Amino acid sequence: MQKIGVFVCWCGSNIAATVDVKAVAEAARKVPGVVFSADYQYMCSEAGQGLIKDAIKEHGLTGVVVCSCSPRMHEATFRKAVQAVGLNPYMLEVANIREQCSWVHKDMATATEKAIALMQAAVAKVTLNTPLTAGTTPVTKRALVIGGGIAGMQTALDIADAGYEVDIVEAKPTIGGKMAQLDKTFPTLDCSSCIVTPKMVEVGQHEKIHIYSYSEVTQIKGFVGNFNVTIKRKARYVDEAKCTGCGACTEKCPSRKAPNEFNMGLNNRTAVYIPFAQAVPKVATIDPEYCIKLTKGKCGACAKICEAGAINYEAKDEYIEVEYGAIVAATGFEMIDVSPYDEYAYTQSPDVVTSLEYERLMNAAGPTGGHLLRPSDGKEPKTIVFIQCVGSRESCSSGEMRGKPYCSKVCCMYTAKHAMLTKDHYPDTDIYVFYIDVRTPGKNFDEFYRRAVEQYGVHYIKGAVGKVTPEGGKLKVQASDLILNEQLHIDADMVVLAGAIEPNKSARPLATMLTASMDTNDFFTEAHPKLRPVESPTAGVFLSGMCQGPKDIPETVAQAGAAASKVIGLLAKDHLVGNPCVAHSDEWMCNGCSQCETVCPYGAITYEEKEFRMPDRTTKVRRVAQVNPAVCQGCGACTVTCPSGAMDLNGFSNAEIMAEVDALCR
Amino acid sequence: MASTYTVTKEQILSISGVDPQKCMRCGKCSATCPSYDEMEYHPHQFVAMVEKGEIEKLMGSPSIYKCMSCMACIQRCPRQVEPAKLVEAIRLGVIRQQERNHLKPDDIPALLDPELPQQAIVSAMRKYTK
Amino acid sequence: MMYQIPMESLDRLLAAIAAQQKLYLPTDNTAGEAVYTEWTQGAALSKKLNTLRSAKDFFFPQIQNMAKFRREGKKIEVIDDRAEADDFCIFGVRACDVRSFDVLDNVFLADPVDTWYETRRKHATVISLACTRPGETCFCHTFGIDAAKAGGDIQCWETKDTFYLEPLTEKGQALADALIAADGELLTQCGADQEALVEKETERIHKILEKLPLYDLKAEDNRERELELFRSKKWKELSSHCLGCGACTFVCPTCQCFDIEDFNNGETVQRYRCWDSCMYHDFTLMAAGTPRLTQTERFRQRFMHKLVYYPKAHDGLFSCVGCGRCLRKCPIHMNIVKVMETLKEEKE
Amino acid sequence: MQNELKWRGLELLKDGAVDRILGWRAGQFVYDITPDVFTDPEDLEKNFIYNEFCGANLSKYLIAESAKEGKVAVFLKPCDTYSFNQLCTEHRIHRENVYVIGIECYGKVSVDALRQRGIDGITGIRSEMGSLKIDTIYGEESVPAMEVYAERCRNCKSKKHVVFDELIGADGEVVDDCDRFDMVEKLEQMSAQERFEFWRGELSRCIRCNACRNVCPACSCEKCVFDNPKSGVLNKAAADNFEENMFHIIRAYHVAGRCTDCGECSRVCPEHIPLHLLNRKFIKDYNELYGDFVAGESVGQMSPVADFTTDRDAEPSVVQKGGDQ
Amino acid sequence: MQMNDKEWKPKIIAFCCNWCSYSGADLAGTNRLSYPAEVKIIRVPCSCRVNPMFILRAFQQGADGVILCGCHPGDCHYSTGNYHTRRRMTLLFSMLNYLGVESARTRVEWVSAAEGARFVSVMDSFVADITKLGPNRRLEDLRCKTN
Repeated sequence: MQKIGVFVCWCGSNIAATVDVKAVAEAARKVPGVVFSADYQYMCSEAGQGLIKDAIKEHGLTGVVVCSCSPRMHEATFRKAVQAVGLNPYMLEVANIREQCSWVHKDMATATEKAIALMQAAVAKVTLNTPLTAGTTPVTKRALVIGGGIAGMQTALDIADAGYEVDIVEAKPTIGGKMAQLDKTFPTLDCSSCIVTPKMVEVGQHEKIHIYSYSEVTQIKGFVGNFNVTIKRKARYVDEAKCTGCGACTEKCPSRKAPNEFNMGLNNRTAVYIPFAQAVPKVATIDPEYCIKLTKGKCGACAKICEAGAINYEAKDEYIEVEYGAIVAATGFEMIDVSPYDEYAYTQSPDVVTSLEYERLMNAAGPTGGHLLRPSDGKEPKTIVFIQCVGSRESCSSGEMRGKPYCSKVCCMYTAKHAMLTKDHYPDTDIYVFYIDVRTPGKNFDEFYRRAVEQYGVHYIKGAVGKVTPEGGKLKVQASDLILNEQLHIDADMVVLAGAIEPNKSARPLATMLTASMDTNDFFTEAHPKLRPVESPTAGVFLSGMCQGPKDIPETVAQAGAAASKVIGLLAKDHLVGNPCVAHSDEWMCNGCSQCETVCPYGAITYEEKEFRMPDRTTKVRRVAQVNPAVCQGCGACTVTCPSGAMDLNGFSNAEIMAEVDALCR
Repeated sequence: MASTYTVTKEQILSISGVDPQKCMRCGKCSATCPSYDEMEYHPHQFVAMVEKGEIEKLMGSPSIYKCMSCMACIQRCPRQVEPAKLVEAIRLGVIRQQERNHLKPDDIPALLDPELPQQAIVSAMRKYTK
Repeated sequence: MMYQIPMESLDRLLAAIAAQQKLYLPTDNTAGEAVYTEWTQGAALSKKLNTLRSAKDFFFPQIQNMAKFRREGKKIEVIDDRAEADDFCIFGVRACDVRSFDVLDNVFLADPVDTWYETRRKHATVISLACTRPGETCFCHTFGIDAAKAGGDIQCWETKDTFYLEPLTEKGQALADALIAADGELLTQCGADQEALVEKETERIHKILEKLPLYDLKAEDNRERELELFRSKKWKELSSHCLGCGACTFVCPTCQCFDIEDFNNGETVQRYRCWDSCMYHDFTLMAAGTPRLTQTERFRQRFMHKLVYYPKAHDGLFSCVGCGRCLRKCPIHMNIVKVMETLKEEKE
Repeated sequence: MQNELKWRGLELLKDGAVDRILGWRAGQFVYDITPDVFTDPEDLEKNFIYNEFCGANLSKYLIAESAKEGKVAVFLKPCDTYSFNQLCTEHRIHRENVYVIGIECYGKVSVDALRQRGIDGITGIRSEMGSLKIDTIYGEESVPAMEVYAERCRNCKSKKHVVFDELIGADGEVVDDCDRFDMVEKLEQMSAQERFEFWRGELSRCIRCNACRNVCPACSCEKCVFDNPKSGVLNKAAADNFEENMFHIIRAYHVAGRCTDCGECSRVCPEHIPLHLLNRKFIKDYNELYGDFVAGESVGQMSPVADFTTDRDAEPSVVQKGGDQ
Repeated sequence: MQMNDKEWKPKIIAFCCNWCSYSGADLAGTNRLSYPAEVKIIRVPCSCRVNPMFILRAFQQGADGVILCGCHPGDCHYSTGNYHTRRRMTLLFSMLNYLGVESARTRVEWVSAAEGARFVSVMDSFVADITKLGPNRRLEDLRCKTN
């Protein structure tokens, strides 16, 4: 039998002026289970808390109800107070008789009556409360960053600088990501390589960072503080430890037909290759699809030339398991496939290129050595048409959609950059940019765009291109100028398509492994759009860079740092103290239907086959739900979806809430 | 009756099933239109003008007969606004204003040609009855 | 003494009884089943074989309020809220249900007397009615019940044009007298000719009974075989697909188990008893658990009780009356007849 | 049909392909058929029955049967296969232990429908050209079969087997033009007062025998909330109108999105309460609000009741749009 | 004992999610915005914690109206809870309506922590609706009430 004490606060006159606090305390004494009640001017004061503590000791109270201000105000205060004298903090309930009673009602009789009802509901609830203890789980002090682009590198560096071990898993043979492929960056026009390659080196050399390049995450188990991750190390056929990155093998390799990914397939590379000169790790990789030895069994040229003996044709995919405390998704983006846009003739003419291809054509390390030459005939283009919003901002009403409904955010700015850089090198080039809107919210962004128009004389035309027709070595561009209200026909030498960006294809399966939620566009969802923008709703999973939504480099770096600080905050703890108000499943009642698993936003529920000793002395294997209290956040979605009521929520149990309902309906 | 029959924006929207508010003013319809130079009002203007309710102006313009219904604008519109359907709806509006074109169901049997495909009859009914 | 009344005057008879006391009779409900309802002008006696739920509801209703407790502060007041019953009359009870009252009486009227039951029973006059069209599920004959002579306080027959009444008890005779006193022209005393006609009707019914598929079913006295049957392996097979619902027990005229529950609205507690079913997994649940862990054991309990335990305690009287309701209502058609047949096989 | 099923069952048992056959056992009458498991070929030969009264949905028994050792073969009618899939989705059936034999079905007869026509004393039934000849001890009766089919068969939603390992008879199609929602619509069009009275009329007959719940393949809880003293809604009998409503509302809610509309609840109700009308209301609602969904159509489906969309879901206020008070 | 109409005041149970609506109600108090005292609030972590059984229980025990308040869709503290609420309650309310319970007796409203004034207007209008409807007769448990 519970012994409950009720403490009614006056809150000065805040409560006492409208609620007859004496009457509430008096009424409390009549409630079964209540053995003590008192009223006091300020319950939250030292003296008020003392009153509560003394009563607990004196009357051996097992539960306490404080009738005062909102529990959002002082619940924690009173919990601490009762805990100080040995009562479980969850054996306390607050009846909100200020915000939801004295402050909103004017008539004393009415307010007092309601206060008594609220007190009775709180007593009804606390009578059913059970002591709760928050569980603790140890934290593995190691972080995993998935993706080695600028987002992943920055996150890893920031975490590592704080003194924690970080692993980067990168699918490509080198880290660096898309930024390494860029020529210059807007709006400062500084060289992209010049800022990203030192970062790559820093990452490569950091003693706390380990890079798993040419690797993928294949399985994630566990939960915040205790993830168990399986990493697949794809067979590289070159021993990373032995390879010196001298590049001799790449010179000798007779297979030279593999498309060079780094140059967007604009030229070819050898089957054994180092993606680019500043690659980190600077280690060769054999492309098994093109290697003659691996496909036909003969050759072995690279093995012969390699002085380090690093070549190993027998290599197999390896799987390693590593424990982590936190995981950061930094899977980045890709440009959409623009070939469905037949009207832009991307598949019909090599001179129609994507922006990223154009980036490589401008780059000194690119296929043309930095000379802007048309891919078809190697001549300098005189007229270039840039088309904006290819696949961005498309309507999503129909089922079949070529593009994306969102604005890709960076295209306006990089197109201005392309136009300016082109004009810089080849001032007599005619450049047309067809735009729907030019979006330049950012520091020095609009100034940058205006420079392209005013200083460089780039023709910005409000309107879209209707079609591009390759004809007689030219690209006939038909477009509308919405300002002059005329249709334009331009004979262009090159057309550059600013394709929409989309999340990397690996993000969706990763999200499934992480039980992290995604939006319909496959961008990771943040835990709160305003207040928790770098956290995933899944505890211990953080978001960095484009995988969360389109953003430019400075924003990416900022988010990377923010994600890192969240990770550091987590890893700095030795133990995670959970919220004890979590769901729990009564295994004897659970029928294993998995409905709860499907509604849990945190992936806190798993199913286990467990052996049960039945009352008739037989054993039975049953599939039952298990809640991981470290992951559960206590929303209660599962409790309602459970038909048998096997799933219940600590602190807000079915019985407790129903007792409140009963008390309030009296 | 004919003289008082006015075509409203709502009618055009309901005939065409088009929501001009979906338009983001990119002009790709006009960029793609093969009849552009022949037209007084261009496809993107159809969208904007219908939205503003300037139906009379469009109905009086020869532009509506310049549209060849090639549907390129429908095909290429990134937001599925379907300007050609608006042009067709305006044309229908004009037809419906001309009462003599109004076909009564009773008149049809006499006009029926056994060779006439069923589909043509149905589409004629659609077009010439209000 | 036997009375008669033309069939077309049946309504008059019913009205006359209803003028004396509350009258309940089987009428057809919207779902096409016969149920006992209170007589109102124009109520038509059901033509169905029998009512969906048995007549035990009158004495042992599904819900019976027992007492109330009211709390004032920390004091509790106990309120005995039983209402004294008025006299009432149940009309058209079949022979099987009439027998079921004997079965229930043995339980509820034995010491300690169940006063709720006793009160209702005391105030009731049972007017039975011979079966005119027994169904294939009927096997009252098995338990020595005569569907043609239904018993009760007044037993009746209905033929094509005449309705016959024969008071059997003082209570029945009193009602008949009261009816006659109120309306001297209502009932006519039967002469020997008419009594012969009743006898003919009885024989007609007997002929039909002989044609029933379960006519030859024998109820064996298994009191000596209690332990043997208890240990029979057949129970597992028989019960293996029992759903554990309570349909059979709730339509059964002799099932008498109940549970006591409280409804608490915070200030007042209503204590009531309600039917329980031995088919339910929480049947006779105690603090230490249930003595019958599996459906097989619960299933066995039901039939052992009807066929062995009850006869053992009550001088060989079976607590099944062969009304056949469970044969019709079991969702999987497992029933006492199949159990009896199987146990018989066991012996052979 | 019966011989075909029996023959195939015998073959499977004798081959050792399966250890048990879940089917129907004949009773004393033509209609009192009990679902049962056969292990002995001789027993199967003698006592297996398949006729127009084999309405019982055998899927639910597989929860227990498939958990046992060995393989069990089961005969499933098209509508039963939906329940089977749904139970697989809920991990209640060990699929690997079950051999599903899909059987063709034209509809099952309801004995109650015969009785409601005043037919009693039934001793035999023959099916002849779409009509039933019923022998009774009072003479022969004849009724068109269609008229005495169970409600769920008159409004059959699918003759397609959504799962089977082998088929006996032909596979049919989903019935697109079935009228199973007509009555729901009719009720929706009534005033709230009329609906209230309709449901009071129906639910007040409830005797809380739990037959509907215990036969329901979706009600597969280890312990029902209404049997659980800890749930706060423990309820052995409907002691008040409210409790009748409560039980049926909550039961329908708990099976919403999982109910395959197999119709067992209405079939077994001793009081003939049209319980399927509650389940169908949920089905109709979520079909209209969230897109067509057929529970049990395939394994692993997401129930629309557990699912959601962030942008297209109707607000609960749509319910008020009727404006009826 | 039936109270006559003049004496009768509706009983309203409001389930409020801890993060938005309960704070919204607090804000109403902080701003001293008054609403009818018949509204009694029960704090739940998230609107998705509200089991249909709680709602029916409230009606059983004599509530005349039940309202659920949660974060606006998209703002749920637990990211998806109120989306579940939205579907569940739509279906439940539709079922109650189907059984003939007046649809105005149940309501879901989204009230954010900043919407103290909205909380008040929602409660005002709900109480007005219920007052107009009168006592709940179709979903109450009459036991213990008749004497």
